[in-house]
Amino acid sequence: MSSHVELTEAGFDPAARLATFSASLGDEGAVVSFTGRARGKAKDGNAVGALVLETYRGVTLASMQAIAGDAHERFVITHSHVVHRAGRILPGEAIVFVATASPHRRAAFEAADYLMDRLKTEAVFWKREEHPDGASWIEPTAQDQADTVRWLQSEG
Amino acid sequence: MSSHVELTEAGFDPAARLATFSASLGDEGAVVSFTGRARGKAKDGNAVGALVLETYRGVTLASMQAIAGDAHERFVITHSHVVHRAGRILPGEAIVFVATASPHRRAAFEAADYLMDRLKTEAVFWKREEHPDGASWIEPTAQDQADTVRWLQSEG
Amino acid sequence: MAVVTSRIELCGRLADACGPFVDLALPVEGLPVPELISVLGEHFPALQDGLSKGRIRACINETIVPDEAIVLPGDIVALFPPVSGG
Amino acid sequence: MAVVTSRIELCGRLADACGPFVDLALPVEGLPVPELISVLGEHFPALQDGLSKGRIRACINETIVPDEAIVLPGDIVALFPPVSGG
Repeated sequence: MSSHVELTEAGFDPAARLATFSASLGDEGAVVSFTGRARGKAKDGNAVGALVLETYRGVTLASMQAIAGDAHERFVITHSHVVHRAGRILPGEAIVFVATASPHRRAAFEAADYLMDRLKTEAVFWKREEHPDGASWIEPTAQDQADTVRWLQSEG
Repeated sequence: MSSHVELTEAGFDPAARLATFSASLGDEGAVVSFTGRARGKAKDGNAVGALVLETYRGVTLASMQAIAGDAHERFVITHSHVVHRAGRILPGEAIVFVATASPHRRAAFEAADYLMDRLKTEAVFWKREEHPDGASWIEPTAQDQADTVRWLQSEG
Repeated sequence: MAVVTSRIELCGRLADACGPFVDLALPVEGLPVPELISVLGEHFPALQDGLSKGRIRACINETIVPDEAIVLPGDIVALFPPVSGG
Repeated sequence: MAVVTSRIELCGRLADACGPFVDLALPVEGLPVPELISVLGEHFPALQDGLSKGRIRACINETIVPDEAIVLPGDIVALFPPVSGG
């Protein structure tokens, strides 16, 4: 059983992370990964030059670790890998990568889904989009909030 | 929009597939992947020397293509990538890899989940485990069947 | 009754008893799938067990067909036990 | 009333109005979080708007605290607007 949680200012390669993660596994049959990428267009269609993610001291990493711990407690997963960028991220670059491994397909999917829902709404980041004409702060959408609430309503 | 569906006797590297898939994307924000790996232990705990997957002519690939087509019709995904091994597969090797990309996290997760549920129960493969003392055929479990039925009950 | 010998491919565990191919005499007007399966079991008793476990589907000329389809001599025919991908 | 000047860090959009740090005089016995926020808004009217949008949480010495927590002079204090990961 292993849990890797990382906060980095540097760019990272999701495929290389999946390779490392897979190489670390034992006899697990199911591996799920999620990659969140910075988009070149905002929801309103305007161009985004960069995404900037702010953090706060050790609290950001601790919030990620707590979420990963909850995922291991809640789902039958043996390994997890969570990486989150901080700082300035260009369109197309990975913002967040999550991988989970389990003997069971369903548990691997649900744990990755759960990790992302909670990272989106509870990890300590503040995100702003830089446009040609300024910057705007992004907060979780109503959909993000609804996605997280799913896990409060069902047990498993 | 693109859909890659492949049946191969040769081993493949899921991480390399994720790299190729990611490089092919436009402005999609969400990428989900699933890897199914051959296990060294059967459900009853016995050692498995290899997994052998049989196919039938063009029908196996056609069944995979139909499932991928349904996923594109049902979910807001822009790209999908499905690779399935056939023949003799050793423990730890990848049997199946699925990747989906979407502007929306939920659609990417659901489409990958759906693809796997249907590949498990409807793609034309016959699977047997080779044990030290013989071989045994594997059929979808009650859980696999139940997973697929989920998609019949809900629309989206 | 005019008959033509046809080769039938047996997939997955159906090949365990008699190998992957068996030859069967089909009437020239063909047989619906359930009758083909029943005639096959009569000619190859070792197949009976496999043919009665789970739903067996027929594939004619590379298309999985419904039970009411007719298998004709000259068709490329295969019988599929339940599949198990991934 | 004895007061001690304390530095408060403003995170995310809260830093837009007055920058990421403001100094505030705190009574030596401290202030509960909602009062701290209210006093801050009085001293820095430009912050009022940001402080009233969404739920603002306080972080004391690197721990996010409930509203009933008391902010004391000397604490490392930050105010968090709603977060937005991933």
